[in-house]
This record gives sequence, structure tokens and C-alpha cells, in this order.
Amino acid sequence: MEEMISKMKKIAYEDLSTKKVDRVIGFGKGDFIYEANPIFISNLEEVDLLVWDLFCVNNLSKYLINELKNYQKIGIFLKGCDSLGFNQLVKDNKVDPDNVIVYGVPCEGMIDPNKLSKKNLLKDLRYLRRVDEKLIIVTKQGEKELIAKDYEYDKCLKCKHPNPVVYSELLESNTLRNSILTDDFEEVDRIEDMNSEERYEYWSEQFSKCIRCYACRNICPVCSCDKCIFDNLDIGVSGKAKVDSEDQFFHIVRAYHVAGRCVDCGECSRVCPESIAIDKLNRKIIKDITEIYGEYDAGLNPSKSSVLVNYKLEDFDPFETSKGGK
Amino acid sequence: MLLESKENLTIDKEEFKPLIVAFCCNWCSYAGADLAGTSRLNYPANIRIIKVPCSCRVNPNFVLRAFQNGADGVVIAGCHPGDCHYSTGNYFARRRLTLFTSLLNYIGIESERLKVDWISAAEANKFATVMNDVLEKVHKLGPNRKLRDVRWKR
Amino acid sequence: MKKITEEKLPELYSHISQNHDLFVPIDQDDSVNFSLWKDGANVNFDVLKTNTSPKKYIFPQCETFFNFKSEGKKLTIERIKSEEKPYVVFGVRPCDAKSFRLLDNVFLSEPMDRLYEEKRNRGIIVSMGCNEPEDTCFCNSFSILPNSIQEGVDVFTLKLGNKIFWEAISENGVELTNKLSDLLDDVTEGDLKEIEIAKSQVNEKVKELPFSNIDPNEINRDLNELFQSKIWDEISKSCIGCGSCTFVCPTCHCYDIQDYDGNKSGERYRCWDSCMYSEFTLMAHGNPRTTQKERFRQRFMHKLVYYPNNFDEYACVGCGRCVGKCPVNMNITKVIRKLGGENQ
Amino acid sequence: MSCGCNDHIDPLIPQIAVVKSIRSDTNDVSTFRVEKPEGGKCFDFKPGQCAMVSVPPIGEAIFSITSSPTETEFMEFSIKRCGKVTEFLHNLEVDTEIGVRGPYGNNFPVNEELIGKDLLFIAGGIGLAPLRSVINYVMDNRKDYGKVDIVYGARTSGDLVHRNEIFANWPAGMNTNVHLTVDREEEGWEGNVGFVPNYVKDLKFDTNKVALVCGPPIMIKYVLLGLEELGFKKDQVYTTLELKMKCGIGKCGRCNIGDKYVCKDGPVFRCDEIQQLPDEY
Repeated sequence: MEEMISKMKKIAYEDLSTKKVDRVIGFGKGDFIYEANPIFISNLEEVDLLVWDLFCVNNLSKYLINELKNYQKIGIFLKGCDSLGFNQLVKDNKVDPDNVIVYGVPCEGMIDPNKLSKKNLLKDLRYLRRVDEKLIIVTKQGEKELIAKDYEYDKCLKCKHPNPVVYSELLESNTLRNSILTDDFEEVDRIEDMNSEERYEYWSEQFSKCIRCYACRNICPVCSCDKCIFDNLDIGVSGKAKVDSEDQFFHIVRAYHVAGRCVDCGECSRVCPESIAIDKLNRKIIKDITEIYGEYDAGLNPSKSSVLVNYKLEDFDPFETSKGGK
Repeated sequence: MLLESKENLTIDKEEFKPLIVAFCCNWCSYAGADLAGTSRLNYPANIRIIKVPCSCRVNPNFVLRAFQNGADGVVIAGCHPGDCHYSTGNYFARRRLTLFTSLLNYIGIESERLKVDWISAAEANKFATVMNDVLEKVHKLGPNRKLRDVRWKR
Repeated sequence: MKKITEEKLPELYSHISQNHDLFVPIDQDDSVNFSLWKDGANVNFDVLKTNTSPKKYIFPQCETFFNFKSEGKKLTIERIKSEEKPYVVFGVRPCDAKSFRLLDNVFLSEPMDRLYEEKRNRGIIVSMGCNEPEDTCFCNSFSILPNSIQEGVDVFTLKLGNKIFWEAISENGVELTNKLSDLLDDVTEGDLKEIEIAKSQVNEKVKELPFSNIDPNEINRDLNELFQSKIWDEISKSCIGCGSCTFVCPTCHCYDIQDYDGNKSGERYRCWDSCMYSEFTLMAHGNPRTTQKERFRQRFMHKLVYYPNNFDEYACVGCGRCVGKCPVNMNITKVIRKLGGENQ
Repeated sequence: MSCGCNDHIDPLIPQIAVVKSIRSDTNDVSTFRVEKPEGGKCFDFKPGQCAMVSVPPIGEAIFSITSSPTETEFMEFSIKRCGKVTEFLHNLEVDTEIGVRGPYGNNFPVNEELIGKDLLFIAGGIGLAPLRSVINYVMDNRKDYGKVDIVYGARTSGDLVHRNEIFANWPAGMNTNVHLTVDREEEGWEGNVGFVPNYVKDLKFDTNKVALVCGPPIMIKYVLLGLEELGFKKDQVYTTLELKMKCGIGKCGRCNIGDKYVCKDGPVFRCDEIQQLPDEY
């Protein structure tokens, strides 16, 4: 970690002072040990604020859209999952990759403070370090060794790309974590196994928790429309009423709108204040695409068009019925 | 809370007249409906046809809004793949609707309620068959309560 | 003062819910939220911060206030009859109880908001003191002690071990207490001592909290100077413009009024709105707050300057919900510090 | 009243009113005359106050009442077509029922500071709407006030509203001058050509009077500068502002400029008050 931080500071300092970039987006330390925030650096003095630890969970790539309006060249620290989002932004023409220098940071999985909190480990947390599969924490009560996997974000447990898929410079060459090669979509299967009443019941309950804060939309690197239909009162789809049908409408439309573009970074579920299983919607679509149209690769290759803006003549046709006579 | 209150559910099955919204492509299915009409084929009267320029014009919002505002079933009908007036529209629609029908099914909407089919301008019989078939299935399922906006008065 | 043991609480709940809707913090799907109590509900008083604040009972996220029908040129408006059944919110922490008072300032000042008033008068607030403040708590910065009896609460309770102490404060509180007298026991000398100790202990704990040095009174409240301050550019950068902070906040009171066209008739409802949203101030001719910086500034200026100018109190109670919920960890504590509101 | 309740204590519930006539002033401005269904004015108000007009299911919008309080039988709104609600209003038929609630906000101090003073009204485009209420009030109580000057401009002569009054009624009033201007030369226009702020400066008013200004934000800004140049002090100038409003009673939280709510503490502000407020309108 310390080594990584000094590498980060070094590269940011170098590139800012040589004017290779005029802005660096990275992580800074928050008020708590378990908190890291996005920071925006233009001055060399601020480079020292950069940190890298087990809580740098935010995907910074979406900030590029706004920051590039004010800065020419931006250096940005991206993890594996973030780099997928970056590629998707490039593919959606929201970010010009020529104006961005990506510092790739391999990631070994981020720790979820809520999971620590559930085990009462958050309070008085003084120090925390990861050694391979172990998590060593020091609290008032003393040192403790935990299994890191038990405290990682759910999204990290399913991580397929711990290493950045695109970068200008890679800050650490060796892979720190084994990626999961086959996705079993176990949580999607579990819902598919229910009957339609149960499924509807399950989702209605999930959706009815929604407070319509739009955090899932705003954090999402592929929800990048200039004006979202839910912010556009004129076209009459943005019902603000807290009724089930409007909640359902929002979530179905949101999920479908990112279909084929969702990079499965899991940020939507992480930021949801009501812990709605948003990613289970996205992952259903990903599962379908994988099964029907082949391997899902959103965010892997910015030059390849996504599933829904493409077609093949021989695509699977679930609708074809026998032709009626004339 | 989640579903419409019980009283609304106990509509007599006999009385139940399903409302089907059909999005029909201007270049084929809509003409097919026309032909079905002029050929005096029987297809149910409680189908509301909405003409769209192409099956790929059907935004998922349309389908959701139809269900919210009283539809018991939705049909999307377009040209046979390969026959699109705009060459490729229905190829895109095919992919989109494949995922969308599957997504709605995942949310818990019975797959019989959302029917996608390809009906050419000459296939008046098919048009009538599909509509009758959807109506029958929806009738069997009963009134749709899912996704329905409780504030909407049908 | 009375007391009841934890084991007897379900009996108390069912007793209260005979005549009232009873709302308590209920643990469901791993998150604790105020919800309607039903037999067998998993009541949780250990988590201090419910996901959203209990303000939803006096100021619901969405409420329809009239139905309308227009036929030809005729328009009829039918006001929605209010519910009659009184309700009890059990377990309102002192910070949240204070927030009710802050909302009162807005809604009950002339011209009075009748929708709010009606709900406010129908409810009985049973407050509960805190013994173990969390790291994200900073109620003390707004002079709210974790076990203080806030103005406007009807009953104050304190949970120590498996005992819940029960003290009626208002007339309504006394009435409720009398109805429950079979279930409540008298307190002993020892109990009172225990409460005293607990209170002084928690007051010490509060001083040790990470945010204990935050003091909004240190902010120089010159409106225009703060408004033009350069720091807004800097601290609003990371804000993604969602409404999480606003919607979990117990003191945010902005709302929108919209019509729903329900075919044969329609309804007008009001619903929570957030000043963080881009279309919040959008008019046909333009928008006075075009960037997130302006919207971000509005939210915090409102809490720390505008509201205090109008009502002599800060529009924040230090509950810390926004601290936990912000997707990018930008919250009011950081803003207060940046504005100079910190004790050394 | 026909809304099903006997009193209108709930400030968010509109009362039913009838659009009695719609007069088209220009191609995008119409004046709507509104009465109670059984006849008579919906409520009393003071010059400069606003009312919320509801057209379910489209929504609500706030408009300044353009008729004078001295008018006992009806209220009038001059409304420019620019958004959803206004579009709907413009397409209404006469005798349609709408909802009205109010009055909201403060008013021009016609019975306080303005009494006995010379008055200078400066309006641009649809900005005449709120001032017309004051002007007509002054006309109806003519002896209480001194000399009246009205400067009014619009983009073209076709965009001038309330033509009857600006061309006939007001110029005929005692000790009253109406100065009209249009932005660009046009055939058949014999009055002044030029922007309102410049015209105000050209007219070289003496400063022994109170100015009341309303118009598009950019015009207000330059008029205030122009008045300052002529020697007006900030406390001699009043203007009326508008922002997005939903509740009209200072609670919904969107029309604030600093700690002031336009719907409650405004819409009429004296210029020295505005100067205290942050620049966010």
C-alpha cells in the first residue's frame, strides 16, 4: 500500500510539473480510517493528499465528463472495474481518450465498512491492513486477524477484472488477485427459479424501498445522458409520486437503458441508501446476453459496438411462430 | 400495499374483458390488421391498435406505460426479419425485445402478457390468430394487476 | 417515571397498537427503518440511525391532497379527507425529535400548512435517549445532548440493559402512559441512580467522538461573503448530484407539487424534492442554478445560513445519516469545517 | 364555493374560478379575466401580489395579478405563452373553470411610501403586467399621488400589451405621461425607438420620485444602472422578481434568493434590499 501511494504521488507530481496533465483525479483520505474520497488536484502541493487503501471504492471515471470541460489533460487513477467504465464512456463519446492519462491501479478488493460495522469492528478501528487473503485490523481491543473475503464488497467478490483493462501507465505490474473466470449468475438463477408471483412480490418489495434519490443513476459510469428522461418534466415520464408503479417504472427503465453497456461495476448497489438489489437486474440482462449473443464484453473494447446497437441475421428469434395462411 | 386492493381483484371472470394494446408496424402488421378487417376475419374488439413506424420504434417505456394505465396484455407486431421497410429496424427490435421480454418476465410479469410477433401485410389470418391467442391466454390469466398504477381509472 | 423490561415490550406494542398505528425501528433485510409494528416484527433499538428519518410520518415522501375531475369546462376539486387514527412513533432519537421542531418552524408558521399540522397533531412522539453514540454522530455540535428531552416529545424513554425507563412529558404522553399503566412498573431509587450515571457517561462519550470539534457557531455568517466564497468550487467537485443526503435528512423540507392525470380523474400530490436535482429551479425561461456547485451551495447555505437567519437555529441536527449515505463521502461535516466551523 | 369545503384555510387547495374572457393582446400574450363561478372577485389583494393558477392535470404556475384591486368584480392575468401551463391556458375556451389560490407575496407600498409621491413606472414587454395593477390603482386614487410617468417598451409595437390603456386611458389621465418605445425601427411607428434603459436615461427624469420597475431580468439590470446614473438612490426604486415557485407560501424551498423567499418575502423588493441578497436570480 505504502509503496503504491508513493508511486501515485510520484507520477502525479511528475506529470503535473511537466504539464503532461493539468489535473489529477485520485483518492484522498476522509475523516475516518474507513473512508476515502475522490479528490481533484491541480496544484503540486496537493499531491501529498493522494492515498491508496482498502476503501478507495469509488469509480472516478465519471468525473471525467465534467472535468474535461474545464481541463485539457487529465490524469486519473483507475482500478480494473473503473477502467471498464472509462472504456464505456469513451465508447459512448462522452470522453475523448486522447485527453486522459489513465494510471492503472491493480486492485485486491475493497473492504465494505458496513460489513465491518455489522460485526462491531468499525468503532475504534485504528489500523487495518491486508496480507493476501487475510485482513489484519487493530481496534481498542487489540489486533485481530480476519478472512478478507468476509469483509469485501459484494461486487468485489465477483470481480472479473482486478487489473485495469486500459491504461497509459500501470502502477503495479503483478496481479494482486485472481480474477474469477466463469460467472455463475447464481443470484440471478435464484430469482429465476421462483414463480412469477414470487418474482413480482420480490421485486415489488425491493422497488418499493426506493426513495428516488437517483444515486444509482448518478454514480453509474454508463448513465451519462446529458439530460436523463427522469429529469425532463416535459416528456411526461418522470412521475415523482411515491407509488409502486413509478418505482417499478424507474428501475426497469434504468436497468434496460444500460442493457449491453453496463460494465457490472456494482456501484449502483453499493450507493443505494436503501440497499435495493439493483445489480441483480443488470446481471439478469448480462446473463441473457451471455447466453444468447455470446460473451459479454461491455467496457473491454471501446471500438466494438455494444450488443443492442448491433445485430446478426441469424440471431436467435424467440418470437417466430408458424406463419399463418393468407 | 404491493398489489391493488382486494376488492378490485374480485372482478367476475365472466365480466372480464381484457384490454390489449397492440403496437403495429405501419408497413406490415397494421396493414395486416386492415386486411383482417376487410376480409371480415374475426378478431377481438378489445384490442387497441397503436400504429408505429417500425417495431423498433417501440420504446420499453410504451410497454410499461400501457401496463400501468390499464392494459392486460401488450402485443408488438413487426415485419418478418428481413422484410423491414427500413432494412434493419426489426433486427434491432428483435434483440431489444428479446432482452426486454426476458427482463419483464424476470420482474414477474407473465410472459403471455407481452407478445412479440412478426406479421406481414398479407398475413391477415395470422394477425387474427395471434390476437385471438393473446386474448385467450390473457383471459385465462385474469386482469393484470402487476405494474398497474393504482391511481389510473380505466 | 416508570419502567418496563425488554421482555414485556411486545405486550406494550400490542397494547399501543390497539388504538394507534405504532411505528418502531424494525430490522428487515439487514436494514433498520421505522415501520408499522406487527406481531413478530423484529424491533431494533440498538441501531441509532434508521435508514431514513421518522420525518416521513409528519411529512410523507408523497401525499395526495386533492382529487380533481375536469369534464368539459367544469372542474371539480375534492379535498382528501385526512385519516383519523392517531399514531405513535416509538424510538425517536433526540436529534430526530429536534428535527420535528425545525420542521414545525417552517410548516407551522403562517400561512400554516394544514396537511402537516394535521399529521403533527395526530401523532404521539415517544423519544428514546442514546447511550452509545456512533462515530458519525455530531448532535452535540448543535447543542443536542444524546439523552436530552427535546421540546415537543410526548414521552421520553431510555433503554439501559434490558430495562426501558418511561417518562411522560406532555399531556398526550401522560394519557398514553395511563392507558399502559398495567404494563409499567414504578422505578426504584437505584434505577434513578443508574439513569444519572448513564446520562453523565454518555455526555462524556460525546466529547470523544470524531466530530466533536465541529462547531457551526464558529462560522462567520456573513451571507454574501460565504456565498461568494471560493471553497464552494472546490468542495462541490465530487458531488454527483443525487438526492441521497436530502432524502435521508430529517430536516430537509423542500417539496414539489405535481398533478397526476389518471384518465377520468386526477390527483394533485406533493412529494419530497431535492435542491441537488438539476430541474429543481428550472423555469420555462431558464434556471438560476445551472451547475452542481450552485445547487450544492444552496443546500448547505440553507442549512447553515439562510435557515438560521430566519429561525435562529441551524437546520441540521447532527444525526449523521448523510455522512453514512453519501456515495462520495461529501457531507455537511466537511462543509462546516471548510467554512471554518471547527473548535481547535 | 364549489370545492367541497366551506373554508379555504388550507393554503395549497385552490378555489374554483371561471375564465370569463380571454383577450388576445399580442400573438403570445393574452389577458384572462377570472371570476368566481357565482360572480365576483375570488379574493382581495394588493397591487403587486401574485396568485397561483391551476389547470389540472397540467399543473400550477404563479402569475402576478394585473388588474387593479379597485376592480371589484374580477381579476385579470396577462400571460405570455412560454411553458406547459401557459400553453394550456392559451388554448382554453371561455367559461372554462380553473383553480386559483392566493394572494401571495407582498405588494408595492401604495398606501405607505408611495403616497403623495411622483411615480415613475418602467416596464418592458410582459413586465407591464404587475405594474398595470399599480398604475390602475393609482389612476383610481389619483389625488393621493403626484405626477405619473410611464415608460413602456417592447420588441415591436405589436408586442405592446394593454393597448387600450397605454394609448388611450393612461395618457388621458390627469398629470400623466406615457412614454412608449420599441426596440427597432418599424413602419408606421412614430414613437421612440430604442431599448428601455437608454430611453429612461434620455428622458432625464428628475430624481424627486419613486421608480417602479419590471421587465426581463436583463432590462431590470440596466434600468437600475440607468436610474443610478440619473441620481436615483437605491431606496427610491422598487422592482418585482420571479423565480420557480411551487407552494407560494415559502415552504417548498425553491424560490429563495439567499434567505428571502420570493413568494413570501417578495416578489416586490426595494433595490437596497436586493443589493443585500446574493446574486442568484
